[in-house]
Amino acid sequence: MEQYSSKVMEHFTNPKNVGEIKNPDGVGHVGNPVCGDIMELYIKVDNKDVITDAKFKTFGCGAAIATSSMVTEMVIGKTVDEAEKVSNMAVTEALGGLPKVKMHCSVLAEEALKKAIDDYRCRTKDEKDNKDNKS
Amino acid sequence: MEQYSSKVMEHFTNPKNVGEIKNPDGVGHVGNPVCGDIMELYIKVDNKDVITDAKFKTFGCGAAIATSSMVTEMVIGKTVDEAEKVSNMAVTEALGGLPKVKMHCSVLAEEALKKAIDDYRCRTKDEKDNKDNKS
Amino acid sequence: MKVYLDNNATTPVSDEVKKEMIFAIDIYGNPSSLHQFGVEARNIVEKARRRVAETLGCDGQEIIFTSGGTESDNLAVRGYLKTTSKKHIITSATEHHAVYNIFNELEKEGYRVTRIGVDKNGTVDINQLKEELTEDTAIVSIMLANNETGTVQPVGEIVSAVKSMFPHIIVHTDAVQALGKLKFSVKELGVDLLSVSAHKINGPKGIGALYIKKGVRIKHLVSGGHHEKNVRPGTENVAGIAGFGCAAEIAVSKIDEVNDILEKLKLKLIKGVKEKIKNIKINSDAEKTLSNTVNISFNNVEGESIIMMLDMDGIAVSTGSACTSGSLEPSHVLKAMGVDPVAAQGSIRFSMGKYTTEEEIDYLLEKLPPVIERLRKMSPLERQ
Amino acid sequence: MKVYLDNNATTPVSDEVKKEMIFAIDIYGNPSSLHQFGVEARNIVEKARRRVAETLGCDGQEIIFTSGGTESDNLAVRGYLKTTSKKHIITSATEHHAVYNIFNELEKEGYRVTRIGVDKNGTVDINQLKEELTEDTAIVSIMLANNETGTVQPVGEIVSAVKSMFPHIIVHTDAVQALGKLKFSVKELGVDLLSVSAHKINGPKGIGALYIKKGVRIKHLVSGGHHEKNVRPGTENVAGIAGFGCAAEIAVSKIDEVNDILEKLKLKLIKGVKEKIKNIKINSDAEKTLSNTVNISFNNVEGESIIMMLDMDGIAVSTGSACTSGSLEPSHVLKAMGVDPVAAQGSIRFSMGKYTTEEEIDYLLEKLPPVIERLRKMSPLERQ
Ligand SMILES: Cc1ncc(COP(=O)(O)O)c(C=O)c1O
Ligand SMILES: Cc1ncc(COP(=O)(O)O)c(C=O)c1O
Repeated sequence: MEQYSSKVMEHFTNPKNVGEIKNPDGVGHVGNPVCGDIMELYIKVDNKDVITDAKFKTFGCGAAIATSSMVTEMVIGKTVDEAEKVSNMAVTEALGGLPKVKMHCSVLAEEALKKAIDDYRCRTKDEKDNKDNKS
Repeated sequence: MEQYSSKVMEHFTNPKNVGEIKNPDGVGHVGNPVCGDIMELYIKVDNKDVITDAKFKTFGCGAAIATSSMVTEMVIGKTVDEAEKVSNMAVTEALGGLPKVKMHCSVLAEEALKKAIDDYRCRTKDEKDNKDNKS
Repeated sequence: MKVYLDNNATTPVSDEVKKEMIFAIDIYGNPSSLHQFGVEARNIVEKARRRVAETLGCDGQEIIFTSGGTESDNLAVRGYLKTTSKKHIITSATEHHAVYNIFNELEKEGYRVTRIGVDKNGTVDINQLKEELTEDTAIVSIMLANNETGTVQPVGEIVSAVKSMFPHIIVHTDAVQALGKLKFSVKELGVDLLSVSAHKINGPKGIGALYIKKGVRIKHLVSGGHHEKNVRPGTENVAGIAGFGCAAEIAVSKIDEVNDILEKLKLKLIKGVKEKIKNIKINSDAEKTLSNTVNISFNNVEGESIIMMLDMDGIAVSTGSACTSGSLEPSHVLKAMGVDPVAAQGSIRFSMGKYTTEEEIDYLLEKLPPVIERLRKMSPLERQ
Repeated sequence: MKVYLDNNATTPVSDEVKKEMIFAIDIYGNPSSLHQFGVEARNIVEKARRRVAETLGCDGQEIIFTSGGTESDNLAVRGYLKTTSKKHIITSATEHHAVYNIFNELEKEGYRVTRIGVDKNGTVDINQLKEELTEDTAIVSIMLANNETGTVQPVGEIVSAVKSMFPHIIVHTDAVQALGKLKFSVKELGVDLLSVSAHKINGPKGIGALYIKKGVRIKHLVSGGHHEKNVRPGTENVAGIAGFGCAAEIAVSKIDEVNDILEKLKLKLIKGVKEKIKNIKINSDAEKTLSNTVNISFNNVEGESIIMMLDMDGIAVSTGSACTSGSLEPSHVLKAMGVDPVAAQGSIRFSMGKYTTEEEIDYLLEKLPPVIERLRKMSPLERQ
């Protein structure tokens, strides 16, 4: 296998934003243990649609943990629309590259992010709908 | 290839009975250069049918030279009938064995000997016939 | 502190082996050459052949040197199949990737492949094996000791079963992990073909051997000169062969001594892990297991991340085989043993060697629990 | 005095190479392992890969390590043929036994084989080659320099001819004897596949490499793990690879210097033999010949007996290739060149190396004439 970059190692050794968010505004859950990777991504979004916090829990290899950590770092402070544009390639690039056999981890991270954002949108839509219904 | 025995090396380094016999009583000529071996065996036989001298000329590998040398040594002093019984196995044994790929050299030596003896018999028969005719 | 617990992947070259290799590097003739330089090199090769033969309990004439265990396995199975038109072949579900992939590819090439299952301890099912044997069965290839779990297969029994029913079926065993760890001789086992590799017994990498029982014919896979009885052409790796000869001799001479020590360390390791870490599963529980190998599943965490964290503490371990590193598939060995997929993902192989010390196991037992704890804290599976 | 003039069979390992090998023997991790021990070993392998690549003028990604020239040749030809259904293959009549026997066996396996002839100097007939190319031609394999005569083949020209007519035909060259003796780069030659071996350039035995041009696909011959891009499985011979990397770098860096010296020694050798021994034939007379190789027929005497007698004087030479020693067939190379059978039987290859000195050639020129004289006295052909 190709070597992990120093950036990957950094994020693996000291992953940022590990954990869960109580009462998150969006959650993305992807992967399954048979394939060897599970990621859970939590986001907290303020009323200006800005992601104020993101946390993850990951069962997976070094690359899975590093991409999880990186993606949470990258989206905090971004609006949901901006965050949605964060691609797996962007995450990979920010990590200084990934071994070919580990590229799927960055795909997983992107998917987790998308799912968390979808989840957030669903919830806000529901809320809106609820509000609309109420009004 | 297997190693040559020390006996083979001895006969290769100091071959006995190299050369030709002028006016031989029998000559055996076997082999051809395409196969890589040619042997010529000369014998001198006294009137009691005893081989008093044997000489050889050989174009060939170490084993070919050693078997030529050995076979001449083995037949000197023997009667023609005794010499005829010297087989390639006997020559090989006397040499302390030969590598498998070199066994054909001992066969060649046996053949050269047989041909020399045949030649001797032809010549004596001719002589006898000549005598018989004269008388 | 540096702690190497990956001796089933490869082992440190011992000083004695290194010395013989350095000596052999200077004997530079080509073993095929007629002159004295060639003779000197040939003598080194033949001496090593005798030493390896003695180690395996056979004649030097029955040993062919190869470039490693993988090549030996291929030469055995494919080399034998080239001499027969039979189309049924049998192996086990827990072979090393070399044999495993040979059979996968042979299946694609048109052979009927039977893979004998194993029980939860990894031991092959001899009864199933017996039922699968047919007139058309060419070869049975079942490893002597497993690289991931250390499970020792009853190869002697397998040979008896096979030969009593179909004397002409050829039996091959991959003994790469067994050599130097298990006492055996090819005569006792009764196998026709047996693979070994030097780098698993404190010898050099890139050199192996295949035992070919007298009378058993196999055909070369690679064409070339007349080296190694026409079965394996190419100028011989003289220094590697010299190192192998030396390593083989040492490995079996010290086998009881080393195994006694390893057995104690193994118990200590298992006991320590059980005491300090909960929610684990020992995967090397077979009645007969190599003394040096411990395979443990740490539930809810993934193996590679454990390896990487331990690596930062200077501890070298691995998941299954070194060859699977970088591959995505979970261990086919643990799967065949019925280990749950999540537990399989979190399995680590600790494989000790003759240089392993008690201090090293203490160090591991100190560093491992916080690693598992940390990773479990990150794991989404942990709270469920 | 010991005089080694059999450098085309194999060469002494240089001190620099030996030093790097000894260093690498201690870096014992498995290059496939994830942990730092593995990384260290992997770094050694990758450094060597870059050095070999630089030597050949290609990218490291295009280099696969093997167990030697023979395996490289097999992997190239058979590995490529596994990816195509084309059934026509072309080689020359003067290849080394590795390639020669691959084609002989492929012929038996059903391929149509064309063997391009050579002229009296051993140079292949490009015109014949062009005529034989067809849509169904899969691969052309023609060596860069001949091991018996040193004849250099116009491989660059051959590649141009082939590719201009049929761009998809793959061209392989066995450059085992050319490396370190001839300046070339794979880019200039334009070949798709190229074999080299470490032990011909003062490196260790049992390690080789295959250049596989980017985009050219070949399939592994041996099944196993994911090593060497899935093309060549088995734990890498790390020490051998390290030695090869070092040897390759040195070999090309000193190539002009060494060739200048060898060229002078070669002229001296030929001149000396011509002066002192009559009835000989120089078989390495091609316009382009390696500077280190002189092949001479001593009429009416047989080669093996010359080797043995010179050996007693401490001089190591050979007939054709080391692989033919112990075989009965006369050299197929000289035969293809039209050398008379008797002259072929009496041919000797003197192959010098970077350690060959003028004193050694003087010593040879002193010892050789009486040997030939003695053997001629024994020869029944001499008086005719
Ligand atoms: C059981 C088993 N068989 C075969 C092999 C392959 O041996 P090598 O790496 O020498 O090719 C190994 C080791 O990797 C092994 O553990
Ligand atoms: C031209 C040529 N090709 C291939 C080989 C085979 O190389 P190896 O001995 O490394 O297998 C040799 C040397 O023996 C050779 O001279």
